[in-house]
Amino acid sequence: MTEPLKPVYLEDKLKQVRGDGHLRYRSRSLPTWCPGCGYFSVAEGVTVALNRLQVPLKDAVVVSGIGCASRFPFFMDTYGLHTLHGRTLPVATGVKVANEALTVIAVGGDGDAFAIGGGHIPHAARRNVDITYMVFDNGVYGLTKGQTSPTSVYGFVTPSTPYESHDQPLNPLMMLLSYGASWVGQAYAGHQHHLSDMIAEAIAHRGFSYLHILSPCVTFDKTEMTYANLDIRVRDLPADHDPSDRLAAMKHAAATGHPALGLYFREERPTLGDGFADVATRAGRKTKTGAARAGGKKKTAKSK
Amino acid sequence: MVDRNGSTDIQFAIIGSAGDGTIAAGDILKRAMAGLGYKVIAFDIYPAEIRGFGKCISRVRVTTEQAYSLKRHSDVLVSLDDSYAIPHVGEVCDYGAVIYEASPIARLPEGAHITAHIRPTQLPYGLNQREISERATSAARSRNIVILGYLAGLYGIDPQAFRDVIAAKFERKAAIVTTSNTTAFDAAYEVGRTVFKLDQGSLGEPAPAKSGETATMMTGNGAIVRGCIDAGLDTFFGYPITPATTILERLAAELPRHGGRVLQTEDEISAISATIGAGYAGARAATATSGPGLALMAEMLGLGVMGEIPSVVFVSQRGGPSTGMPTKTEQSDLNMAVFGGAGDAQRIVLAPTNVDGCYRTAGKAFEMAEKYQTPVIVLLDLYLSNRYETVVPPAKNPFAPDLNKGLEAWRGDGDYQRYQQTEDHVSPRALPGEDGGMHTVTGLEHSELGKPSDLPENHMAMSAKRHEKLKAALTHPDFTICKRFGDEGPIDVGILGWGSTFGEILEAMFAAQAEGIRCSAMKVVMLSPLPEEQIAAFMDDCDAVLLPELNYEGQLANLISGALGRPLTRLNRATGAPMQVEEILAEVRRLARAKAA
Amino acid sequence: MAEATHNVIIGNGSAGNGAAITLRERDPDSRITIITMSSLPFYNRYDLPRVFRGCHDWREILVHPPEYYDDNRITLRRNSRVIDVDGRSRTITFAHNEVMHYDQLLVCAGGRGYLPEELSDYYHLMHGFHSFESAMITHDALPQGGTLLMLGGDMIGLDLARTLIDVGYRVVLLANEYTFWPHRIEPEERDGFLAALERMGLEVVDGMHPVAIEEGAAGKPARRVLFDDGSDVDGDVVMPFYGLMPTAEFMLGSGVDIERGLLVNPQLQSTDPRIWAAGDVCQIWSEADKEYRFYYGWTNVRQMGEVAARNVTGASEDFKGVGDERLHVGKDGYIQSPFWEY
Amino acid sequence: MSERRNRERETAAPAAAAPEAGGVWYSDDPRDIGWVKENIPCQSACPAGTNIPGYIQAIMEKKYGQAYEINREANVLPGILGRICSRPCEEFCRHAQPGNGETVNICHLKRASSDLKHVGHRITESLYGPSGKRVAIVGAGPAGVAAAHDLSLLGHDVAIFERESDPGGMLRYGIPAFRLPRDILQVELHNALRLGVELRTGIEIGKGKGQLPLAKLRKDFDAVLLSTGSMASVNLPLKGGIGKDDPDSIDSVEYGLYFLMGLHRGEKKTVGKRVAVVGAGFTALDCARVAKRLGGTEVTIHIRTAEEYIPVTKDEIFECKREGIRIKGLRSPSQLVVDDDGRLRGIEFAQNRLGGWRDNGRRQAIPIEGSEFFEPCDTLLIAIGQRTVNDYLDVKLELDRWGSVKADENGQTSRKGIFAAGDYVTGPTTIIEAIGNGRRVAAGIDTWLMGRQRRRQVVRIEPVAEPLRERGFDFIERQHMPTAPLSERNKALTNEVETGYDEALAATESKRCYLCNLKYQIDIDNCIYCRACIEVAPKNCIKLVEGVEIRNDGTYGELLETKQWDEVGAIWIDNNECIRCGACFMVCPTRCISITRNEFVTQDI
Repeated sequence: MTEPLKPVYLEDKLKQVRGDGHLRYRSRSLPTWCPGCGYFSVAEGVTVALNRLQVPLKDAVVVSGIGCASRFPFFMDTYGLHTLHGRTLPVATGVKVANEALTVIAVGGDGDAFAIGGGHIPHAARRNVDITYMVFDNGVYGLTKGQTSPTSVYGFVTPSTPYESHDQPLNPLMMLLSYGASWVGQAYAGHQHHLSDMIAEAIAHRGFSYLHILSPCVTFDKTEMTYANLDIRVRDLPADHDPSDRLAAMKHAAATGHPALGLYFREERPTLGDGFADVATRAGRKTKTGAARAGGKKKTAKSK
Repeated sequence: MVDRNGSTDIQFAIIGSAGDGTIAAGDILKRAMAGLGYKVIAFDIYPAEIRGFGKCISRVRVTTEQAYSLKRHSDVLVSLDDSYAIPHVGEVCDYGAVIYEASPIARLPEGAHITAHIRPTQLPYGLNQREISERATSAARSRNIVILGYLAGLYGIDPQAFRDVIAAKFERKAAIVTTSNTTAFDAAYEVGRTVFKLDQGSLGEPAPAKSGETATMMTGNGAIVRGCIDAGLDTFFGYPITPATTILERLAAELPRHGGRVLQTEDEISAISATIGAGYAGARAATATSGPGLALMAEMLGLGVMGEIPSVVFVSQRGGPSTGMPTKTEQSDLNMAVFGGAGDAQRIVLAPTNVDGCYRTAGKAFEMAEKYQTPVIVLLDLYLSNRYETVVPPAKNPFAPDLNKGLEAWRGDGDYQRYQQTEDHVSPRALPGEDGGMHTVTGLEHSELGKPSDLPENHMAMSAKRHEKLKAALTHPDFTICKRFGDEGPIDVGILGWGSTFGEILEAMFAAQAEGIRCSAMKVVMLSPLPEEQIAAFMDDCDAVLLPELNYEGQLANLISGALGRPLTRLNRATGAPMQVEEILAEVRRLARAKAA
Repeated sequence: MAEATHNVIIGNGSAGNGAAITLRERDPDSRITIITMSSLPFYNRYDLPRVFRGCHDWREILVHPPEYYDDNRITLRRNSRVIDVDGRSRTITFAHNEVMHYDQLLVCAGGRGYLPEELSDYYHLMHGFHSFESAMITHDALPQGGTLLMLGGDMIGLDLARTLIDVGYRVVLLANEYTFWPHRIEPEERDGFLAALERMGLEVVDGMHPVAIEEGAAGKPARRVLFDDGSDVDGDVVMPFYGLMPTAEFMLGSGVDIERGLLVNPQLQSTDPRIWAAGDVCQIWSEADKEYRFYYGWTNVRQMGEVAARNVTGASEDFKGVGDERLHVGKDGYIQSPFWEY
Repeated sequence: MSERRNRERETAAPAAAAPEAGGVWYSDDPRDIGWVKENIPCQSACPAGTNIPGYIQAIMEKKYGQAYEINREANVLPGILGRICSRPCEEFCRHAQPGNGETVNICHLKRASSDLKHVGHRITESLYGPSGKRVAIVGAGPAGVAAAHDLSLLGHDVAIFERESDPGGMLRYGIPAFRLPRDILQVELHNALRLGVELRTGIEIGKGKGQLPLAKLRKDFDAVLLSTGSMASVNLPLKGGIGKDDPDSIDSVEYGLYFLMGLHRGEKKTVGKRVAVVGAGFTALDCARVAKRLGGTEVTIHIRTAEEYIPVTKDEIFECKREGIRIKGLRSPSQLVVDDDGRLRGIEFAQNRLGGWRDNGRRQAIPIEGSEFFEPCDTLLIAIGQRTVNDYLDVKLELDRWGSVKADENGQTSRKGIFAAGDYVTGPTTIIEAIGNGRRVAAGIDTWLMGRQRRRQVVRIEPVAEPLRERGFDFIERQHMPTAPLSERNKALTNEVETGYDEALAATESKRCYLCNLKYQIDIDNCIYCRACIEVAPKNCIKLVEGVEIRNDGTYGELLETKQWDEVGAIWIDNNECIRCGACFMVCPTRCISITRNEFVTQDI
């Protein structure tokens, strides 16, 4: 590294880091991911984001499925729910339906999300349940030791595809954009600060927000989604990209060779919660539909 | 390490933190020893985390004659991480060796170094694992190879055997990996060779191989794969789940070479569905999973029973219920295997007791599935799936290639009846593509024609058909559905057992006999349908019957007492660890004393 | 409840074990730890010559069975080298990076063979006799009936020589001022003693000054010792016996006084009231001789361990050298040394 | 990404530091200065502050000339110090810490830089313009020469007045040629004085006739520096009426210092067969080794305390013993035993016991009543210490209670314009201390002459692209200095004992240096706390940190570690444990570990 490097002083840094209060979102116990895992970066991002939004610990719920990524709740000091393989979103939906006041964050890996759990995503998206879904995409199965995953590159050699995989990888961003997710973004574990910003935005968004996080697996992928690789490949979404333009977003999402980081798409529309509210009002008497709609647009109280 | 009769019986225990390469070291060790002609039985224990944290243990028992289980006491303990190894120092026998890192990096409080715990009766060997590795490779990563070199030097084991395995193991990695590891190995070998030996003993010679036989080493899962291939498996659908994953991986690598097809599906539901579909189309089809996966498959298995479609499901049990203990062993899916699913859905359930048995059972499972047109569940458990034994593959393929009672067996007049009632209750089965055999398979209760029918007498008859046809399996050719070992005639204590636990049961039986107790043991391989006559006969001979199994409820005990209504003593352990020979023996002694009194 | 006092003993020889068992008798509740660099339990160094009588299993020369330590609740730390002792914080640091606290410390680390610096370049060409390990290595290097070139001698070496001659080896003794160490002999006695040695079967070369050691030429014995006058002598193994010097380096940072050994008062207490010493490692102030002096031999050493232990546990007892330390020639015409009586 | 990272760096920039092209920074922040002091223990231990990692790296790169210059900058006489320095640096070498092996052979590498540099190597010194000031220096010993070098470099006209016929002081008249060959001495002194220093030998300062009074000197020059060392022996009062103050009153008893000075002035010296040396310093050892070479067969050094406590290097003691010299401890001579015709028969010693520690860090020894014993010997050499003499002074200067001239840290005495340096002020120390002190005083004189401080010390911080070492280097054994065979040594007093490193040895030894001036640092802004670095660290050098102790002087103390995730404010490299192997740098996924070279440089103000 030959760029000019001014002296950095530890106690200044410690003041900054320990001062801002994001450490309180961490669990006491150290994460058990492999040293070097990108998930550490996500963990850092989530704590920073929740802190920035001043979400009280008691009001945050992190829901996960099965897989390395799904160990995440154990490393947070918020409410956590570690469920079954692929069943993250239904459980998270239930939590949200039961208590609109909660900030619900669903997390999982690419296998949990797009293989066994793939069937649940479109429905969570079209209902626009007001939760944030983060997929830590490392393109490989970690917990079962390195088999191919739905986002693995074509021709990936793994113990379960010793003669190369012959399946095309999914394009999660395209899927979510077409599923009708109301907020779709992408970040990269190697860019810690940008990642934190995106997570904060995703959580703040009202509706189903989907954040796709490129996160290298240092143990089982030495060739494809490595830091070295992604550092070169990733780019920022062009400054002139209009996040309300779904087709433009899809165009960018299609260019997988150089994954673009940033906010792809955002729209404000009634959430599942609004729907319940609407049904409630319709079912009840003496209320005008119009009022209901207006009420529906009103932001449901979030204790943020 | 060299026991009374001069033959080798030495057990190594390598203990470290996940990421230390503990399991890999054990793997190289056992392969090298097997390569030298020793009999090996080995079992690894590892945590769910990939690396960084959690205890890993690799135990390798090396013997001249094949042993049936691991010993409680190890002769050599190697610590790659004292914090995990210290609780196991007591596991080392008198004058057994403890090998450890002599210069740890971090400052340790009193008692945190293993030397604080080594008993005066044990032999301490300090080794600069890290330094030797770093000297040889400029990195500490090869510590696990270093301890192997040291062991080879210390016990005078031919280093070439290790070098070969190391080379083979890292074949697919960059050449530098092999060379640097070999350098580390050789450096440590020299240290081990020249270190002052606290015990003069060395390993006894391995037993000479019988002519024409080449023993190889396999895990239970490895033997399943071999069995599948020899039985002509056509298609395999799987979804990764510990501890069954390696079946998928091995088949993915090997089956294509034998014309078969392997696909990793998006989940277990899809895996069993595809298996049933392929079975319907006439393929020998199988999937492999563990308890949670079997639970997901229950409904589709019901269709298999109802549609009388051959399929084989290998189930490697782990600690349950729910996600339970994915990396711990248990025998608690017996109920689900036998009863799981909607309705009266009997299917064949088999449980091999050792690695060699895994091979035979796998092959026979396809014969039975085909012959009796039913799903067959083969119950393994983590301990059997992952443990290594040296086995001698049969000279000629022992499995029948085709037992399908096909369309040609159709003698009736009129339309072809897929579910025709016959002598042996097995109907001629037409496969798609066969002229004149067109029919429909449905999950609805159906008539002999296969048309939906909920007439009372039909459901009764069809239920009878689906159960009765399976009885023939009890006499399936060239297959041991149960077997008695030990003393003949009247017995003080008889031990019933199933699955991996039977290894410990045998060792316990031998020990009991040595103590003068008239003891005999019976393994039950076919758990559904249950060989009731043989079990009853065995119990007749015994004054007391003990049934040790690795679950809390005593699932086989329930099955047997339910079927035979006879008293037996249960020994239920649900610890996640294999049964201890000593536990069984203690129970046998107790029963023997009780009888004497 | 308060922690039991932790008495730590560095050294697993006769001094250390004498101390340990005495401590156990006098203080049943204390924690006792013995630390040793060796990987073996306590064996009798005076039995080491037996290695040349075919005793090749260390279990045969153990003073106590290994269970002894458990039976007496003594923790034995083998393969454990102490690299530092801090008298202020009362902690011991091991080479393996562990830190141990002590309440009372007994240093019984003994001594190692001294090698004059002139010959230090040739260390790698000599064989040792300080431990079972080195005795075995020497044994393996010495062909049956082969020749041992013994530099100096000293009572340990001469004891070995007796055995070697007895079992048919040849011993050439290159005598010098260390030959009868640690006995202090008068110049006029010397020739008489050397004669006695010859009577015992040693070949004595006196007044020669070795300057170098070489590997023997091909076909010749493995070693050759050259003298300042240009002459030389061949042998299979060269062993230096120049007496002992204390093993005390690890105490340098401890703050206690050290000259060659740990300087202790007649109660065997060092200048740190919680650090005591016994055996070949300590130099004891002798009011009689008005000097700090060493006391050698099994009886002395064992005695020291016990005295130190008693004083650690409250007694205030002076150590007095035991027995007659004079060397003499017995009726058989052979040398008799109290150091050989154990 | 690197753009994003830069942005954060800007915000992290401290006020103290100032930029320069090429990414080099200069800082006078106490934390940076503290870091260098703490993390380069060898340099801090060197009284002259030699940039040791700097010159060793140069040797590693086979740039011997450069290594030599880096040395000269600090200690002026590398070729000499590379042989006879007391090496205070080596015991602080990080490589000597527990578990790290043996200390780097710093001194012998210094010698290598001098031995191996090209013949006709070009000396590089940035000269200051003439100041028009004139400085007189009294005494051409190490302190005087070092001061002369600096002052002439700073543009002043310097004249050295030396009593002896040749410059060098103790270097020439104290130290035997078998430790310091005279041709080397000549060249090194010449290099130091070549910048137009006027050397006037054979001139004694004093009030006596034929002597040059100090007052006059002060008049003729703008400043005078007294560096006449401690050239007199400490007397050994012995019982028995003999040699109360002058043991020379009987033959074969002499003070070691005068014995050596006489020898080096060219006088003929002889010793008997049995030589006793009393004393425990380098002089005592030199006396013994000379005696051995002059035909002494039984040479014994008698010391008051014990080997462990005497102020000479272990190597020196070892070489002594190899030459057959014995050292006997815990004894003080109480009287000479002389036969009737006045010939020395031997010495009576009293047995000592060790006393407490003296404030100079040395042990006390207390003779025990009635413990006297006799040791026969033919020659006795007494080298129990040296003292300064200032009876020659014709100018009134304040003295301290030891009778040495009082001087402040700049060497300023009670009389304006008269300065003092070296052993003359501090009492007998070591060559390297004298040089260090001489240079400090020279700076003081310059400030006084110019009316302001012209130079200051700052930390130069330079980015380094990648680790310069690999872990394998750490396992290289210490390369011992080859020595002449014992048989050769006694043949002539001038046969150098230590024969020096060849290129191969120097290369191997230089690799062992950890290069402690490299600072490995984690950029917390980009750290994701993944601990990949900790996993590969060969020592306990990377820590989960919740805080750091800050000392009163603003420097850092202990790191406060934690294993509690929600307390971990930073993952930080403890440079005191770090052995600069670079493993962490290679493995960091976000490449947030940086390496910088941090070293002291002097800047003009």
